[in-house]
Amino acid sequence: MTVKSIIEAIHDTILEEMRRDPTIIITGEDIGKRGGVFRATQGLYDEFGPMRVIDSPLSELSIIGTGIGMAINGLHPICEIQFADFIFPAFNQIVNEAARIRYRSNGAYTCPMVIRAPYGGGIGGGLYHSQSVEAYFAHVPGLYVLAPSTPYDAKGLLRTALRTPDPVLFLEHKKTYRLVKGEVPDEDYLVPIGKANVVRAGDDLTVISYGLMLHETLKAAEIVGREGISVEVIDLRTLHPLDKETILASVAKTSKVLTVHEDNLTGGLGAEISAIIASEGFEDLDAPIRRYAGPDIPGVPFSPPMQDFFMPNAAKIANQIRDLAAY
Amino acid sequence: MTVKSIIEAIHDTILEEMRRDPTIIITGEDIGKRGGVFRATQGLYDEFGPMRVIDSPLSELSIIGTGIGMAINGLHPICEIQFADFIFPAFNQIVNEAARIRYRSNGAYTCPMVIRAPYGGGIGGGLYHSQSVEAYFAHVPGLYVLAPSTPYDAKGLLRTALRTPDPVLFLEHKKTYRLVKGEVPDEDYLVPIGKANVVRAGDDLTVISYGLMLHETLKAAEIVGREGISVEVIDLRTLHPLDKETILASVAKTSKVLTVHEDNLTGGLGAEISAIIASEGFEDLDAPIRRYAGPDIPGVPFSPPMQDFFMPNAAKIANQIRDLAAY
Amino acid sequence: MTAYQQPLPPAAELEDSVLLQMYYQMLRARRLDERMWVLHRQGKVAFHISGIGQEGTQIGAAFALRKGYDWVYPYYRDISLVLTLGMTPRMLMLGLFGKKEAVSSGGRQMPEHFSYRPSKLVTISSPVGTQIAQAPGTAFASKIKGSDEVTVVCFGEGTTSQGDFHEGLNWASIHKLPVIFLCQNNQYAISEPMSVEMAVKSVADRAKGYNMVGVKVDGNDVLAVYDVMREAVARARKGEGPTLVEGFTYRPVPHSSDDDDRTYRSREEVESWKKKDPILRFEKLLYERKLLDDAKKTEIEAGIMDEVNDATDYAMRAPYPAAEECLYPVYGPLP
Amino acid sequence: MTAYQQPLPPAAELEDSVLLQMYYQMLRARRLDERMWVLHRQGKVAFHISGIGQEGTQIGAAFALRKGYDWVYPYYRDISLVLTLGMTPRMLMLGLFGKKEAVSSGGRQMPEHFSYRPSKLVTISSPVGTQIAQAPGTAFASKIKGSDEVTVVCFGEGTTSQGDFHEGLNWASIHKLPVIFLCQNNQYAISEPMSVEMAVKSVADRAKGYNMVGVKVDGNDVLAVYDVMREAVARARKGEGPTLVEGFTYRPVPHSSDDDDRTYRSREEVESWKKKDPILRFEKLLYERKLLDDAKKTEIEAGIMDEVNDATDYAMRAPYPAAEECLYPVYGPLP
Ligand SMILES: Cc1ncc(C[n+]2csc(CCOP(=O)(O)OP(=O)(O)O)c2C)c(N)n1
Ligand SMILES: Cc1ncc(C[n+]2csc(CCOP(=O)(O)OP(=O)(O)O)c2C)c(N)n1
Ligand SMILES: [Mg+2]
Ligand SMILES: [Mg+2]
Repeated sequence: MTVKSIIEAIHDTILEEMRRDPTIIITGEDIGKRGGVFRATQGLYDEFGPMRVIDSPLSELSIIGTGIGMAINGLHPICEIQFADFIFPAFNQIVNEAARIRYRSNGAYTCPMVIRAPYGGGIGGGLYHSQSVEAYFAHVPGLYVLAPSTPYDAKGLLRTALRTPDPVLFLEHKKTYRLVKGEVPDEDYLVPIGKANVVRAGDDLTVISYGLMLHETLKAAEIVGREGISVEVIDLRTLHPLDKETILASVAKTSKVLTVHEDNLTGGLGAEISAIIASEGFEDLDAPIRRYAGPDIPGVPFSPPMQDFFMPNAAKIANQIRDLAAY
Repeated sequence: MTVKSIIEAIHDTILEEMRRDPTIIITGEDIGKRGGVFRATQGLYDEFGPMRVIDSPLSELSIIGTGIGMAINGLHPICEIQFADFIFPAFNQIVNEAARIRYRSNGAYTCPMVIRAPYGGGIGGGLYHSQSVEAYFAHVPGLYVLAPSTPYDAKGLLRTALRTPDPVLFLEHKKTYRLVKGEVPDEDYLVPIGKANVVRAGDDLTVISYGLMLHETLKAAEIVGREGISVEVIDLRTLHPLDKETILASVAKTSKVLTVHEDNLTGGLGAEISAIIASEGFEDLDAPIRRYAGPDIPGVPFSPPMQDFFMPNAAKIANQIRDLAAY
Repeated sequence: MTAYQQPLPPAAELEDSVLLQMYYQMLRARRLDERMWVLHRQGKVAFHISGIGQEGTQIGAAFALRKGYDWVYPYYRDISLVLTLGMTPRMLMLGLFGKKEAVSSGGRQMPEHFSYRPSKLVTISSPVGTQIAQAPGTAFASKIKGSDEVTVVCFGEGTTSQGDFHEGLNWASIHKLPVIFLCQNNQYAISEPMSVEMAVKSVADRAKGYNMVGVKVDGNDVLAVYDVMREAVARARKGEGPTLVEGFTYRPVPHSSDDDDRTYRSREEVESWKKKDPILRFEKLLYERKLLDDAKKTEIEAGIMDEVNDATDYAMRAPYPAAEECLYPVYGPLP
Repeated sequence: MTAYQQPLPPAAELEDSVLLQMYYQMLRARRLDERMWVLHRQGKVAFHISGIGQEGTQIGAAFALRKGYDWVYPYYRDISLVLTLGMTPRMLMLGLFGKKEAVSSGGRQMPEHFSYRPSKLVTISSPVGTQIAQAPGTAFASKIKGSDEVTVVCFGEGTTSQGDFHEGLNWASIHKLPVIFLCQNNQYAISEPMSVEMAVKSVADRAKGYNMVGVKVDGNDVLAVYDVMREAVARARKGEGPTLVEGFTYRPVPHSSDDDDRTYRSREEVESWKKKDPILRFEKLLYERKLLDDAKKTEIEAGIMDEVNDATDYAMRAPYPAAEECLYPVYGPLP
């Protein structure tokens, strides 16, 4: 066991997997000599050289396009999108292409690739360096969407992703990169895709979250715990497809649910979670399903007061919990 | 009053609005001499010439990009995307640009434009000429998403869209183009953005739908009506932002809800509708909220048996209604 | 027809048997394509998009490749290309009808959305141009693996307006990748003539923005295309980088079975180009060289019609996929 | 400084007062920019992205335009450009701090995301290149309105790899639109040198793929840029179509306050380019022409420092927006 930050866990996993599997290559902007703007690829260029650590031109469409072409020809590319906000030029290549290659060729071709994208706000990034993009992709059959919140899961999930024969969008909350540290086993282990994690057991209500918000939720659970409210907390980890079983089992136990995410409310992940519960866990419910999320505005603003207003945090989540518990 | 098909209503609205307002121009692929692959712009080139009816190069990104630049400089462009499936190359321009121009400039600039896109399946179009793309865009603050199901609404909504100072995605179900006919007033009228329509009153349960599926739902309501089940049917018309009041009022009345759409289930419009009801209409509910939708596969297949399997229809919706009514 | 071995010599040195194979491939694709139009007109199939008129470019290209060794991203008009590289008339007919046995997609995709792994024909979609950004990746992988495979990617001239075109050529030229961009310039993107698609007179001019070799060739002259492609392939195989090849040709039929081309071009224009048909032209050459005469031609035609009839009958009788098959395959096994 | 009237003559004929205005604009932008770096180092602001080194290109371009008449899509390095076209040091400082009064976005966007409607400076975003696909639309609208407005759009050389660049130049050239694509080639896209961004040696070469005029100019020579831009603007205004202008320059500072450029380039390289600084160079010329001496320079510097100090103080004291302001404006009034 070693204590690592999330960015260290990601860096080390890429390094180890590239050593293990010569078909893994990585491409993206500034990932070579610069080692990535978040240093996720530091030192890799020196070890693997420019044929496996490829500084791409400034063009996201073709970072993914090239990755698809490589996957077709036997490689397992990691495509880094410098900020998730810049993934949209590649939307067509991801949604119309990567996610459909297996299906449209009736299984003759596959598209194993991992798209890494730092996402999320709270870091003074304004409208275009703060976005949560998960909901757009959690609607795409054929694509996995992962969003770890701990170094342990970051490593275990990234490793699984790199052994999965289909495209995976791997979302890394950039505020957690250095903020969140935790124990990471030195030996090889996998965290399964499609399995949520009950990170805190409780009886009164369930809060479902992921990424940075998972940590704010845990703090909130701690706060209200002292007031006598027992909160169960689920870390989704895989955002697509969702782990219905874990969600529904928790609802069966607590009968009340709150979803928390940073992405704007309308059409966010909370919607799908609510819909699943309202359909398949309805009889277990004792209260309305509450969603707490970023407001429906076109991005996280830069100015500190507005950014703070946008971002959910422990205190605000605690209020939501109190409110729901009192229902 | 004149009886028109949906495509006629759209064609005539574009024509009349272009006559009324010289700032309206239209651009897209094959919209000039060819009059559009669905004939929505037939004759316009002859009347308005190549400065207002502009055959674009084969590049969706710049159809929208150019439209944005025109909107900045005082025009009100209509941008036609030949098939909604081909809108993704323009995703960045729509989501990161058009929808955010007002907000990011603190109101100094606006982006009035109408993006027209034929969508939907059931026409033998396979994976890439059948997509329902609404859910991707119904998550975007700053963008309106409309989806009329009748000639009356098509005309009234398109006219409203062309007088709205913000970007509007106008989705036209291509199977309804010639299939659905109806009365259209000859005089000027508007259908408001943001207002759903209760197209059939009922007491036992509410079905919420839009586009082609609205018509299948009405047929299903007719079928089960003969069996004594009284169905209220809501045509959303505006998919973003949703008309919560109309939805919640109907739930308060019937206590049971089914959402129906053709887009795949996970992360589709049914999720947001369910979430709103599960949160704000919970106490009115007597049954789980049911969603009926296309399966979670990467597109509508071409081969007739598979396409039929994919598409929801009146008979299948009727079964869903019976099931829910019996709850 | 007997198989030939790559690499083949320049056109001037090609053996008679190879020239006859070229002719056979062109004619077979044409007859199959014509039958598909007939089936559409008879209401037996819902849709067809045709390669008629572009056989010169496609066959010239196909014969410059190592079949089953080089990678090819075809586009929807590449009927003669994919037939030459290993797909069969049955496969294409099964696809036209959307039958279960169709190798490209088992009926999931529309007709002419080719995919055939044994021939390294890569699965394509309908949004035009996406393959142009992918092909350089496939070529890059060949380079990484140390293989001298070449990748060819096909598209129309209208498609060169897409961002994917720019980004793909940029990648390929930066890394000197073994990829050939084969533009089949049929002068129209549905209804739009070149003048509203681009400001250059020739697609090959676009290569200049990438410091790439760009060659325009008469696409209706199968041997000219063959020579140009042969050189491009040789260069790519030697690691000397990509080429943009423009086969200048014409589409004498409507864009697809849904199109009405009378709305945007004159019948005179179409007729004048029909006279430049690549098959007629090559036939003339073969007659001149005495490789072909009426008897021989009748024999070849008869053999081809047998194949076309067989494919049609086979595909019509073949079963549709079961409805529920549409649910798979979305994902492979997780680790 | 007194205002000048467009159109101005070629550089060789510019009045002394205009040359001095150019100098003042370059220096003022530089000093303001330097102050921003200081504020960042002092921990008073969270982020800065700089235009240092690119003043030659930007000021040369700005003086070729009709201020408040022509449209400009700036990019994040265009500090000297937007100051010349009408934004004030206070406006930029307010933006740096994210204060309520900041005209670009009222604190919604990151610093240097310029927007100022009175100067027809169009709101920009962070995803690079999007503006290149928009600018032709603005120029098209001018054409439709029958106005002789010109549109200028700025971007870096790395950004020319984006599909938006290709599609924007394609539109502009097809329709001969009055738009100038001004590439500020500072030789790096963050850490990536030109060699991994493109295979051409000069961005101006990319114009060839669009049958467009492409001109490379020494971006550190403000008068050379001015002349090239002046001609491009004149051509555009007369309806003779678009131009791609490449101002070849250097970024002597890190990409942004988040960057560490020592990881990807040598100090020697940076120092050698610092010697070619556009302000030093122009200063030398003004000294030679006796338009400037030490006393005059000290006076100008003093005036500028007053402006910079005023802007800093003003912005620091200015209030932040109220938290709830973040909720607006999402939509305008419905009809
Ligand atoms: C992204 C996208 N936009 C629009 C279409 C509709 N469409 C299909 S083919 C075509 C024209 C293609 O022209 P070209 O590239 O010249 O190829 P050709 O069909 O002439 O061989 C268009 C506009 C599409 N398939 N994909
Ligand atoms: C679409 C997109 N991808 C990535 C980035 C991150 N990024 C910001 S600036 C930059 C480099 C831009 O280089 P260039 O165009 O040469 O302009 P310069 O900064 O050198 O002036 C990158 C990669 C971005 N802003 N947008
Ligand atoms: Mg064409
Ligand atoms: Mg640069």
